[in-house]
Amino acid sequence: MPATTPMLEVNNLYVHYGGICALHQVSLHVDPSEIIAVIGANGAGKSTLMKTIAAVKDFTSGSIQFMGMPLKKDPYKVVMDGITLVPEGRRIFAPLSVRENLLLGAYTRSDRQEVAQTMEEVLELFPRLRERLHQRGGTLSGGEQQMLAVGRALMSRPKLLMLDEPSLGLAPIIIDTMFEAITRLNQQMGLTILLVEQNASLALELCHRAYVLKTGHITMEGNGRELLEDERVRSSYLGITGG
Amino acid sequence: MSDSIFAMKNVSSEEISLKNLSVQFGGVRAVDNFSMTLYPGELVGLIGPNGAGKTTVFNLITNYIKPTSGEIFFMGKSLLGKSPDEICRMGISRTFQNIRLFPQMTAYENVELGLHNVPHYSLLEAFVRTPRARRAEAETRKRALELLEMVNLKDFAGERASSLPYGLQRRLELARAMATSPTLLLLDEPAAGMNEDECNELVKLIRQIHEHMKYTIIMIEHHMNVVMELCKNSRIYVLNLGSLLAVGSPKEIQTNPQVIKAYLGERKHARYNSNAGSQ
Amino acid sequence: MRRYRMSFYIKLPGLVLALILLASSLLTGCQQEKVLKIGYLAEQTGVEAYIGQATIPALEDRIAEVNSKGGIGGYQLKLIVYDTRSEVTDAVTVTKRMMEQDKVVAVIGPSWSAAGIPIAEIANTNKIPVVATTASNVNVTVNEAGQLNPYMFRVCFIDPYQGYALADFAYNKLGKRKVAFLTDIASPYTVGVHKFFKDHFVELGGEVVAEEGYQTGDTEFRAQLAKIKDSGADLLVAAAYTYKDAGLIGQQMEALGLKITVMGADGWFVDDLLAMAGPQLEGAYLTTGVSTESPEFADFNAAFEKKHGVKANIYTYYGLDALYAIEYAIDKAIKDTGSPDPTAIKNALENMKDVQLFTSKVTMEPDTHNPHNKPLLIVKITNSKWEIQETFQPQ
Amino acid sequence: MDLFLQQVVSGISIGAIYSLLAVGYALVYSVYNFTNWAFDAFMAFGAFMAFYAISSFFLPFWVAAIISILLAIGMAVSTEKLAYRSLRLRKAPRLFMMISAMGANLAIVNLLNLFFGGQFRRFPVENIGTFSMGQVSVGRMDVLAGIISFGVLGLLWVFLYRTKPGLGIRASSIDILTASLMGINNDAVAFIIFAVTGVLSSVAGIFYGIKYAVYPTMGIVTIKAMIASIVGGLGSLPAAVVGSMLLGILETLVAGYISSTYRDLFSFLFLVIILLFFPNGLMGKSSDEKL
Amino acid sequence: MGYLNAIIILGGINIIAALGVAIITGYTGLFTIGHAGFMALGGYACAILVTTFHVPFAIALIIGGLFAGLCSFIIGVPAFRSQLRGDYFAIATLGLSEAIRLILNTTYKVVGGAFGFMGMSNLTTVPVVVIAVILALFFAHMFVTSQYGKNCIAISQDEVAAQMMGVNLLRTKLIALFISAFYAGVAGGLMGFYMAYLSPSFFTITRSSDLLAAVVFGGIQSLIGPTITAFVLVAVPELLRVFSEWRLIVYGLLFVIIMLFRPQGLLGYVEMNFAFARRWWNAVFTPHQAKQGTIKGDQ
Repeated sequence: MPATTPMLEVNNLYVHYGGICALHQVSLHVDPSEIIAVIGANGAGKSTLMKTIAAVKDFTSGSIQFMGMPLKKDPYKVVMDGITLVPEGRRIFAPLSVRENLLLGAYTRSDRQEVAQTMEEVLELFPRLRERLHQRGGTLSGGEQQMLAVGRALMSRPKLLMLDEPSLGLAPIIIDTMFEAITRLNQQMGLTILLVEQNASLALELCHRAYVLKTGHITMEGNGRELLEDERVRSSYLGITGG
Repeated sequence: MSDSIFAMKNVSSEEISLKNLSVQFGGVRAVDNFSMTLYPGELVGLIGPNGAGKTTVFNLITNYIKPTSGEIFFMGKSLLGKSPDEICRMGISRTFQNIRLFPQMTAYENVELGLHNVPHYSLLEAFVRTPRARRAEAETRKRALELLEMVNLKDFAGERASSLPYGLQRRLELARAMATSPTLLLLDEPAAGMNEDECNELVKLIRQIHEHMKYTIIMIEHHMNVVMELCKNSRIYVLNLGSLLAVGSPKEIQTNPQVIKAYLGERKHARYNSNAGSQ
Repeated sequence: MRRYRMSFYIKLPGLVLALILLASSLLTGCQQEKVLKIGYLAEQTGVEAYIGQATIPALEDRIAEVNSKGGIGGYQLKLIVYDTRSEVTDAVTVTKRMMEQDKVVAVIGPSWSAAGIPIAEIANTNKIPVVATTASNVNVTVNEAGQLNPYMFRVCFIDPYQGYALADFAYNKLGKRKVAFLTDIASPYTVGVHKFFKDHFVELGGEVVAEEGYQTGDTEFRAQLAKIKDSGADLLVAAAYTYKDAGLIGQQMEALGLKITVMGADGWFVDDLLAMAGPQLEGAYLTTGVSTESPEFADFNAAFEKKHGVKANIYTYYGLDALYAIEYAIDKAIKDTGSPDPTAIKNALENMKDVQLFTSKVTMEPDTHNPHNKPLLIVKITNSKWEIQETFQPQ
Repeated sequence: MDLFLQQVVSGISIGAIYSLLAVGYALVYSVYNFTNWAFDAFMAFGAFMAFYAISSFFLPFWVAAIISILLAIGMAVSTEKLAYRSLRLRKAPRLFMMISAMGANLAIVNLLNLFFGGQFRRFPVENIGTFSMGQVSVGRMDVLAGIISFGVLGLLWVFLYRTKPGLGIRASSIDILTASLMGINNDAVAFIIFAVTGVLSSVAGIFYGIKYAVYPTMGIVTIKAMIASIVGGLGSLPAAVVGSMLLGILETLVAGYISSTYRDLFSFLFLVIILLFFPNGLMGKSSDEKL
Repeated sequence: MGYLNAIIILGGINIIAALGVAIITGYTGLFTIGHAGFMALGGYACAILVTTFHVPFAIALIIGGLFAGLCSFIIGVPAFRSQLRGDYFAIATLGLSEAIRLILNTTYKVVGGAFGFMGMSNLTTVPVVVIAVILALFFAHMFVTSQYGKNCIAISQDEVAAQMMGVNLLRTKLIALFISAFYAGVAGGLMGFYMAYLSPSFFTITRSSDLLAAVVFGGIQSLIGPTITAFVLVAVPELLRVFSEWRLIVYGLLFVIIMLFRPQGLLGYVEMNFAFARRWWNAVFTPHQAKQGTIKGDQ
């Protein structure tokens, strides 16, 4: 997928927690309308990468450019610019209703009518949420919560949607629906998606390109299909050994 | 069910048995009618997709949460109503999915804590450090260093736990769990976040301590090669949405159609027999 | 702005150093010739801050006046003021500081008995006289065992007088028979007035129908007042230490529709009380050793308020009384012995006879160190003013 | 019965003021997880500002109240900026913020003492008297204070539950990190929360001043509100109101029927007993950790 | 130099009480704003023993401390059983402390009620306090480095993990609270015999929160830090007297400034055995260990 300027460009990123280096010279780029996956084991720094791009976590050195501009320092400004993160573990607001959760997603937008329209679109995408619109978020099942989290992120009309472990804790059938929805968003609406997944095979199948993150370093990158066939990836992330 | 494995054991000598355990959180059955029996010296795996209730089973055994119904027997004694620390002192020790070391204590102190969860001298002796107290402390120190050595952490004894690299923290947690001199060890994703080499090393380490210390071990793990390797002579329990889906030897599990469907993934078969998400 | 950015680690030692230098310059300030220091234990902060704030300017004015006339016996006076935060521990520490560091020859204060008791001990150890202003508990000058604290004096009367006089007045003059108490249980002063009132009132034949309590700092008395209303009392004794309590009691009585006579003691006697709850306390009685309404103080009051923007209250007067007494004693000591030695000052204080102080003539009782037969005024609040009803001369 | 009713009425009128303060504690606690010990200084500050607007500038009560509220907002917000903000950004433990708040409190109260003096002052509003219901007499000012207190709390409720910034604050109180991922500006939330704190403390201060008196240490009463918010359950606004009313009524009933001398003893006993049976307060969320 | 003595004595008393708070708050992680109550208990018990029963001062101090320690179980047992934590525990200790003060205020027999306890002599002298502080520091050091103390630290770092590692939470916390109250009680006894007078008004919430402040300033999990700050907090208001009326304002602002610039306290996590010096030495002169994580105040 040829693109003129990347939508998101990360260069030589270093991130530290206290004295520990969590991301080490990470460089990656995301072009418009791509689905990019970052795969890696637990603790490899995937979530840190997401948080850094969402400006929740500061980086030590390197640069992040979004639409050709340096990334803003405050999370809310980043959201306004069009990057929205669906955090790991969904983190919906359990005591608030589904509707309130969705409205929070549109916090940065002021036009009520447009917001209402987006909500309609989101409810179209996830009809289950419409049934539960006035229920408390905490009473939803895991899959519904994940739908809510994605729906909530879509409410901000993001240019770049980031998903942190969308398959976490979900039954396989729900994961399928989830990933189908993600694909649909990309194909029908041209939404750019950056996705972090531990379930490597799933992610690799879905994405256009992928990066492999290993203890804070990017060790491989390439086309999703290629990586799926790669022996090293297969052995360390897919658990498929020769024997 | 693989009857052959059960048939080898005498029922009366069971180490721990969970009987029809259920627990509910706000209407959701996190664990549903789960039963499991282990005999001394066994090493079994507990796998299942995230949210399947694996850690909840550990929490039930250590009575961090109380079951809605069902019973747990450890060496013939019921564990219900006992506090987590009593249960630990009875001989059940665990590690945690999200490492829970004492961050500001050194590696050595972390291990030491497990050794003196009940101090070895009286409070009065603590204030004046009688020779007996000093001897007890020296003994503890020796044991702690031995344990650190066993997990290859002796060189890091004086480092703050929080400043250790991730992999070493996992091993430190293992050493700390061993320090309470358990007979049953509950390992919650010991290989989480480790790369292949580290995993291999861990497999070696776990096998070594299992053989050497004669622990009974229940292990939750997502790294299939770790589980399959360590449990190759015993069995694996598969949990899904709180209830037992299957139990059997690694081979049986890998080929069990139900397991493949729920956990390893159905669509593209073989490709999905991996870690379907973690944490 | 740039200096502000200076690293904290540079600033902190600098600040500490400056503090130490400043402090040590104070600490080492050795006694200069021909200057006599007099200490004052002031409540500048805390709940009782109004006491110190109205007293310090008066003392300073007076000392300036004395100095401008050439001082006493060739000595200039200097006032050393330390804040006690209205806390006993602070009062004790600063008393030591005055006596041992600043080498004062006498100390004015404290105003409350809880501080007076430990301070008496310090005065005895250092052999420096202390003239308490309004610490009216018996044990301030005479300890529990009945022994005199040789270096502790006071210029106010003691609690038993007030309780006794009030009870006498209530029973005999007002014809009250059923009394209710509302007492600050954490204040020895109000507890003392309560006790002595009760003893004498019962002795006379009166009846106690309610004894309610509260704690220093409380502001809500309605529950207690409602109970008192229910008890059928015809008199309420509320000897509040801080006038705030009295004002609030007055306001809340009105809110509850409780209309019985209220009696208080000299803790009430601050003009701000009238501003706070004048109409509500209309007709209330209280005792005081001195009244700001007395015509002889009118000029002083007006001048004081004009100059300092603060109204003089009785604590001002008592503070001045103590200062006058000390001035007299210094003068006497110099005349008698040739030097303003603290022990000589103490002896002079002990033998005071009919000495004109700021408010009245005082004779000190050598065996109790209390002013002898200090008259006690019974004041009625009339039209939001203090109106002296009668003068009570204890026998 | 009349005595009982009288006590309950007094209890409610005290509870109303506790409620304002307790809600202030709860609001800060729910988002920042620390007890704002500087609250009593804000309260005294608000009362003093209104007092001086009336007595020195002869402004009408309502104007003075609004000025006081605005100044208290300024005070609360600048305290947040100076004393808490950098700690907050550093994610310092709440104990540190508590101590910082204690320091700010000490400084502000003593500034008031320095500038305005330690006298107790009657709040310069006309006494509008009492009315009687049967044998029970009720202060009109108390009723007014109660109405306005609950009016303010009602407005706060509308703000929190019916407006977008309110929704943002509720989201922040649940999960401040995720809230920022929704595009909620944490600094703006802090501004609003402390501004609301300023409003609550100022209103409470004015009514407390009217009901009792104005003086620098008047904020001592906030300890009762703190207890009320803890009894109710930290961080929950309705719980703070329930705890306050409960404490207010209980206090007067204990003073009226058991012993006025031991009133506080019973209040504290009640507090301890509640906590033993409800370790997270009556309506607090349990803080069970996930392993 | 009696005034300096006064500061040394009051500072020393404050140190002993602050060490008590350090054990429960700094090492075990339980906030308390009620230690003034334990000081009162110890102080009155000691005073009664000496004046009425003519018990030697040193022994009376210890018995007073033990009495305060035993009384701490009144709040400790129920509170720890129901797992009170954080502000909830703090407010419960405040409740106990205020209750103690109220009872003392209204009990006129024996303790003198609001009039205070009189008839004591001045037995707390500089040598007594210095010896007491040295002993207190020594025993506190012995305790926190003992297996009991380490269990306390573990609880403060991760209560759940400590319990799962077999530490009996109730027992360990009670021991810490007992020792902590013992220290406060001894401090109370010294205070009474310094003032030669005891009054319930000595033991207000201000005193409790000053002690907590000393521990937080001094640093969590440190004995030497609170020792220094406890002394400084007595001395600073005295030094600040040059500011006269501005004194408490400056004092309050200092709180804020210290928290902003050194939020981990002066010597947070610095142990008395000067392991920190060794670690620093290692960090500087042994290259492979130089990658130390920075100490964070957060836990």
